[in-house]
Amino acid sequence: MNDGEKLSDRAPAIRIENLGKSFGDFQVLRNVNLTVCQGEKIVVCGPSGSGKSTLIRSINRLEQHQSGRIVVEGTELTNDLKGIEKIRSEVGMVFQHFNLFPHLTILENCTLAPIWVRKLPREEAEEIAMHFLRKVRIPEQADKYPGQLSGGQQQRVAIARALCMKPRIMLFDEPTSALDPEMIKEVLDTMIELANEGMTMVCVTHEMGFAQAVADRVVFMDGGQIIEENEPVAFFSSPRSERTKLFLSQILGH
Amino acid sequence: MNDGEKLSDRAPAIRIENLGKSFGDFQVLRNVNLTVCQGEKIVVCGPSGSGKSTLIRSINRLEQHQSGRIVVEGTELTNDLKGIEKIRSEVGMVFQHFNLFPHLTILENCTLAPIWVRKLPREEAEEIAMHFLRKVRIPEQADKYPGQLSGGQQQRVAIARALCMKPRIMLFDEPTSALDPEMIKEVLDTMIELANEGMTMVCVTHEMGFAQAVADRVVFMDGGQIIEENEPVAFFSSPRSERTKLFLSQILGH
Amino acid sequence: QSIADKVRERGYVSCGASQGVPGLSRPDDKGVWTGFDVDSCRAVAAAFFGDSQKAQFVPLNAAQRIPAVQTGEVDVLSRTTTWTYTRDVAVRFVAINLVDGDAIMLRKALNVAKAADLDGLTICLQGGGSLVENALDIIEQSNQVKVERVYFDSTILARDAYFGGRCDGYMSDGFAIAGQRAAVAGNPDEHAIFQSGATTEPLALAIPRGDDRWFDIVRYAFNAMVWAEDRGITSQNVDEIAASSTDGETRKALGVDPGIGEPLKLDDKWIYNVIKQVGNYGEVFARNLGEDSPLKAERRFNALPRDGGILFPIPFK
Amino acid sequence: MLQDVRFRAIIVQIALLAGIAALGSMLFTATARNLELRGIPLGFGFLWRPANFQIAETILPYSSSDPNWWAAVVGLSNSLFISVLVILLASVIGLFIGIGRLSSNPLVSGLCRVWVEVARNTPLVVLLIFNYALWWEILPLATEAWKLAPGTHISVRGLSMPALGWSTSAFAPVAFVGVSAVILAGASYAARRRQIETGSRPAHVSAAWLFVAVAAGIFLFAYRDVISLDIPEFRRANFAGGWSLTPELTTILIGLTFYTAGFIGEIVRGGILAVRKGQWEAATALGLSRGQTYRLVVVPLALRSIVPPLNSQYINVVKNSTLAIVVGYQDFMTVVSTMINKTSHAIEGVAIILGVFLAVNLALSALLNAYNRRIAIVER
Amino acid sequence: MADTASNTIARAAAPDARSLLRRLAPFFGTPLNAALTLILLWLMVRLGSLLVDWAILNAALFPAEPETCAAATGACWSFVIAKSGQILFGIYPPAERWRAGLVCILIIITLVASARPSAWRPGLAAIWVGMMAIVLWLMGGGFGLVSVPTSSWGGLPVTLILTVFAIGLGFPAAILLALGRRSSLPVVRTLSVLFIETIRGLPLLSLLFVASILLPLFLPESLLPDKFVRALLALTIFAAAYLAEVLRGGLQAIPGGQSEAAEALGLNYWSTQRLIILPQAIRIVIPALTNTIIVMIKNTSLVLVVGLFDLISSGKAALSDPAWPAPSTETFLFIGLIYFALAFSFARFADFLERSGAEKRG
Ligand SMILES: Nc1ncnc2c1ncn2[C@@H]1O[C@H](COP(=O)(O)OP(=O)(O)OP(=O)(O)O)[C@@H](O)[C@H]1O
Ligand SMILES: Nc1ncnc2c1ncn2[C@@H]1O[C@H](COP(=O)(O)OP(=O)(O)OP(=O)(O)O)[C@@H](O)[C@H]1O
Ligand SMILES: [Mg+2]
Ligand SMILES: [Mg+2]
Repeated sequence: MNDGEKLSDRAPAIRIENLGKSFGDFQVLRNVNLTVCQGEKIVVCGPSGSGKSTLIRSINRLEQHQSGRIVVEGTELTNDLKGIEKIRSEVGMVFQHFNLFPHLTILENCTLAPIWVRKLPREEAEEIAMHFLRKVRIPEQADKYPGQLSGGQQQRVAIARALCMKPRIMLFDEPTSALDPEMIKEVLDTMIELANEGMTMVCVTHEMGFAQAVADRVVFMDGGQIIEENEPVAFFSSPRSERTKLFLSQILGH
Repeated sequence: MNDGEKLSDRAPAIRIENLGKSFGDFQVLRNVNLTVCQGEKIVVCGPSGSGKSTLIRSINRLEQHQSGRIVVEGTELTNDLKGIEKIRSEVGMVFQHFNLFPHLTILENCTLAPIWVRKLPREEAEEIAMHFLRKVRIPEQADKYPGQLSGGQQQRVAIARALCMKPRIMLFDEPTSALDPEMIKEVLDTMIELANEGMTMVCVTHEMGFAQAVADRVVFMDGGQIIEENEPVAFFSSPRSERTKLFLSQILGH
Repeated sequence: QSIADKVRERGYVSCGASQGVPGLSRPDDKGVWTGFDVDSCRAVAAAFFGDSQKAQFVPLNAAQRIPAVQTGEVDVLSRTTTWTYTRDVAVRFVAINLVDGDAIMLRKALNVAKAADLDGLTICLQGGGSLVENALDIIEQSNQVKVERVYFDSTILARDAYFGGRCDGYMSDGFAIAGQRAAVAGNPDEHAIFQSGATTEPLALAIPRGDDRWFDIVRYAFNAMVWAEDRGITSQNVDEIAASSTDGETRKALGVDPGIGEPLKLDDKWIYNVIKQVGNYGEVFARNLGEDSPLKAERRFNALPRDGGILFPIPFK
Repeated sequence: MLQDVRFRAIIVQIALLAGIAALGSMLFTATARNLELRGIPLGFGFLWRPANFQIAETILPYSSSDPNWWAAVVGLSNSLFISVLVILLASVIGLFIGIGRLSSNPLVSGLCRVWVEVARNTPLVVLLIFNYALWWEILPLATEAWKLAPGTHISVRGLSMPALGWSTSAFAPVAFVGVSAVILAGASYAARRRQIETGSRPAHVSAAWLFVAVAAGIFLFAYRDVISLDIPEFRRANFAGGWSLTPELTTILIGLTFYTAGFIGEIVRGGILAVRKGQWEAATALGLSRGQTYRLVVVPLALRSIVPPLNSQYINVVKNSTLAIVVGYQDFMTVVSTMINKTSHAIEGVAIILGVFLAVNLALSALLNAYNRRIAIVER
Repeated sequence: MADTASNTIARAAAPDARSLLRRLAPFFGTPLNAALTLILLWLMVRLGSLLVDWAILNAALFPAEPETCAAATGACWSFVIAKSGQILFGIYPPAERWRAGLVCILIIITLVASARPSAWRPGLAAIWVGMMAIVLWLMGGGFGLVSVPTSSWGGLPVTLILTVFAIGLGFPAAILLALGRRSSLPVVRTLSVLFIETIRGLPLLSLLFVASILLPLFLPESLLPDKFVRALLALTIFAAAYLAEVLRGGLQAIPGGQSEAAEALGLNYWSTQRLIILPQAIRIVIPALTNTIIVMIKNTSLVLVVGLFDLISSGKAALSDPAWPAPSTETFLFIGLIYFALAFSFARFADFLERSGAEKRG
């Protein structure tokens, strides 16, 4: 994003401070600090098991953290139910395996949360849904069931479904890694479009092309810690730590 | 294979004449003719649904054909049980999804058929199995279960399992297409080694590198018919039919 | 093949019994079948094999009993089965071994003195077309009363339900009921027994149709017990009487003089065996239903004519 | 020839058919011979003769002078009545047990587990008899009945409560009650739809309720003479009049429901566990509450894997209802058995039992299979 | 000094309190949970105290005589104690009851011994066959033991023998039926479907009814099996139909590739089923198999219809003793507990099997 204004001047959308999280005895995240500004696009990468998924799942509290703080759009994540619901309706999430509801049509998938959570009238919800389905370029599939769509189409529905809640932040957890090569492009295109509209985005992905194209910052994690964060150009051209270099050589060399 | 002798002079290992096969109303193979000589390596390629799998599955009668003839090592495939059993024990097959037996150890997977079909004593069968497991370079995994192995290792076990029956012909149905990129190489290396030992092989694959390296002939199928067959160099450099050209541009361009 | 031959070959008499009715037929703690009906069948075994233990008992529910005789599953049905016309054309009734009426146990507080007092009460009883079920129908019809019924598949549960308070009355065979008041009721004084006299049902032994010899054997095995009571012969004194009797009929019947077994192709000692091993009718009754049992039932109809009953001994002449 | 696959297949099948036919004919001749030998007549004529036995508790009108076939129908209606009730109750309770088993509160999940284990591991007969005995272990005698509400008593004789009776001239109030019920049901259905459509629950439903209530009050007052409330009163030993629920029916309902709900609970739990974690997470991430997640996503999805095993459980309910007689509730099997005892037509009676159970169960299966097909997840 | 001591105590107590809190969290974490907990606790205490009063405090135990029960206000365990022999062994002759007891122990020991997966090899089947032969000999007599006809068998041994035999014979039949139902031969398939669906649609009670009343008519007298065998036959048929459906579920879950791979290796149909498909299918359906087997254990409670005294009908027979007050609640509680112990331990064992299988294969 090459807009003039400096990103760090904007209000932070997500502030993560000293985040710690463990499953039983196993510490998955330790002392993670990260601030994401409004409209910023962050790509998170790192080897398998490094805690990337856990980090972004903590942001809408699919995982509970044990120490540190997470503040999303000014609301801190605690056990307070109201707070969590508020944050969840402001944060959209797209999963690796789409997780569409197979018993509902595409349209129903998209209108479910607006109707039941936002209490929108059905008509209005459907209008919004069609708007976003057009945006991801599959309005004609609205009445089909997820099982009838290809993987790429399903992932685009998943994005549309998240967008229907009009979230201010979108989280993506390896959205393309379950897709065939031809379909990856469809989904990445949709994401790039979103990015260009100024949505705040945190994206776990190993699509380095995508990172170079849209990321404001790339965050590299290993062993539950953030090892390095930098602008994409600098990150790829002159990684600072050895670990990063090794990792980059593996995924780019492939 | 650059041995001096001309391949077509040898006795044919497989002779397919006017083969026709349909599932219900849907004709999958029509009028297919193919002769494979002893020690010849054939690569079959073509778009999805073109009948490649059906063709090689017909060779060891996993599918019954409706018209035409298939003669394998001098025995024609008919409804005669003895003939089928004879052929199956002379033709080894490796599947896309390995199809290892998950309830048996690697060693047991390999000794099962020699013990129960060839009636070998267990010790001898195990000796043979270890020999081929060494050949595919995983003798140390012999006592594990398939579920504990990586995909590439599983596929190599599948090859060893087929080899334990000392087949004279090996059939491969997209043996690498369910594998991660790193593992494809392991398996292709194993196959190339086999090829170099003079085994007769029919292989459905889209690994064009492999085709160029070991195939004596490449067969291109579409719509249940053989559209073109040629030596690899000629096949890739100057395909004759339009259909082939289109197909090659797709898979090579990717 | 006749039934008698079949039984001989098999080595024991197969008797149809109930699934557990106090005093009539039930396996006791020791796994031994006891009861009046059981002894009636043992008499057949004693007559036929000379060994009352050569009888095996098949527990049958109400619906199974007639088919079990028809199909030859059992050789003798001695399971409180009322002799009726419909049944008699399906199987073959041999002899009335017991005449029983229905009786209802009621809470004393209800003051039931006559059948009309039953109106509106709830009665627990065993269903499935049982004797007492018929009796209740008759009581209702002849007295213009309406009672509520709760049917069970066994008398035990019907009884428990009554004592639990579910019903005002528990209706059962007249014999069974007295003893249950004594032993099972928490407080026997609270309960009264009402005998409407609506029915006196002939309960009879039954066998499959089509074998006269077997018919005779069963009939006279039973008669032997009645006859013995009439002549004052008991299991205790039978040896003595056999040794000392000068009466021609008695001597022949007890096998002292030969010939009694010949018509039935049985041992000459067969009557002696019945009396010796099972006892005479009075003994059997007393042991299972009467004064020697917890039931303490009265003989009523089941006595010799000279005692006001209807048990006619057929002379072994 | 013998090695030919197709030839073999034909030979095997012919041999099998021949075997079955031989067995059948052997059975047939043996049966015919045995029937003849023992002089057992066959025929269904007895069905049209009076039954001559009573049935204590019936859904359909019945008297002992009705023909046997009607008695059988009445018995069947008794069986079906409890089967349907148990199926409905056990499904609902089973759903909650299945969900309760997964509760985070160890006490709740523990008790649900105890329920399941007791139901699964105890023979139904024992459960039923035990349940029945509980009536008099727990409840008071009729003379000391617990009063639950005016005119409503519970005791070892069961529950008795007032029933609404009316004379024929009271058609108007009955019609009124009927019409207002229809109106209210319609209004709340429309409201529900509207809530889905617009997101808000329209006020007019509450207004409708109020209106109907007030109108009903006025109506009742105006017609107070015509409507009579049949209040049970204690006569001699028991409550007479009104409407009552007997311990027998209640026991078989509770016992069979308890038993079946345990099994259904396990099926539901399995179905819920089979819903992939991703579905939960997706629903949660969209902001749906836990209740909404269950209602809108998890239960509908679980239903897909639940229906086939549920089918077997429903059939089991119908079959298990044959045990009702041990606690004094006369079912189809009991009635036909009594008929066999009365008429000695055992073969016909058993044939009727087998035929009717097969028909009922196959129909039930067909129904559920059709439903299963209807809700199947659409795939490519 | 005092300061240090109290500090240590405080420090020791703090984590304790916290872990206590953490342990209590599931019970009281949310308002709903707290409410549920309180309601359930209250119910448990109320019912529990009633139960304890009845079953323990006011109960009649020794001496096991009718008078003891008449005097007590609570449960009448004296009856159960006095009649336990009859309930457990039915009408088996008392002098020979040690044999019946031995049979129960033998069967249970063999069951437990075969529980470990390490015991599963072909020899095990031989052990079972041998064991069952001994069991039949012990129960039936002959060869030096007093002979006891099957009509006198009863109680727990009958339950165990019927279950083991019905499952043991029904299982192979079920395998054939399940394979038959998936066969490509239309006649085989149709017959299997007809058989399975018919049997599954019928109540066991009616099957037993047929076995007891109609079988003597259907069969020539010379072929008519005795009561015990008839019950066994009915139970076996029932078990076969149910197990076949369970197995079919497992067979369907095996990917087609498995049989193709086996065929491609040259294994014939039966070898493929035996070596490849069935071992996997059975493992998949262990939970469902458990359920079916538990149902079979419980089903034996219906065999009174054919004239066998199982636990329940022995209990009823005991209750018909006119000399005793008849405490049916206690009796059925006792019988229920025996069944529960059998079925519950079996279910736990199956859980263990399932878990151990899962661990081994990753
Ligand atoms: N529910 C859980 N219980 C226990 N450990 C868990 C759980 N979820 C994740 N972990 C562990 O936490 C670590 C980090 O997991 P996470 O999914 O965040 O990694 P990741 O960086 O997203 O890896 P990948 O690239 O494979 O998705 C892993 O070692 C994983 O095994
Ligand atoms: N059992 C079957 N029943 C009906 N149609 C079948 C069956 N097996 C294969 N087909 C159809 O036959 C055609 C050829 O199938 P085949 O598997 O041989 O194609 P293929 O060339 O191997 O394709 P792919 O590259 O996708 O593996 C396809 O259209 C397929 O849908
Ligand atoms: Mg991850
Ligand atoms: Mg293919």
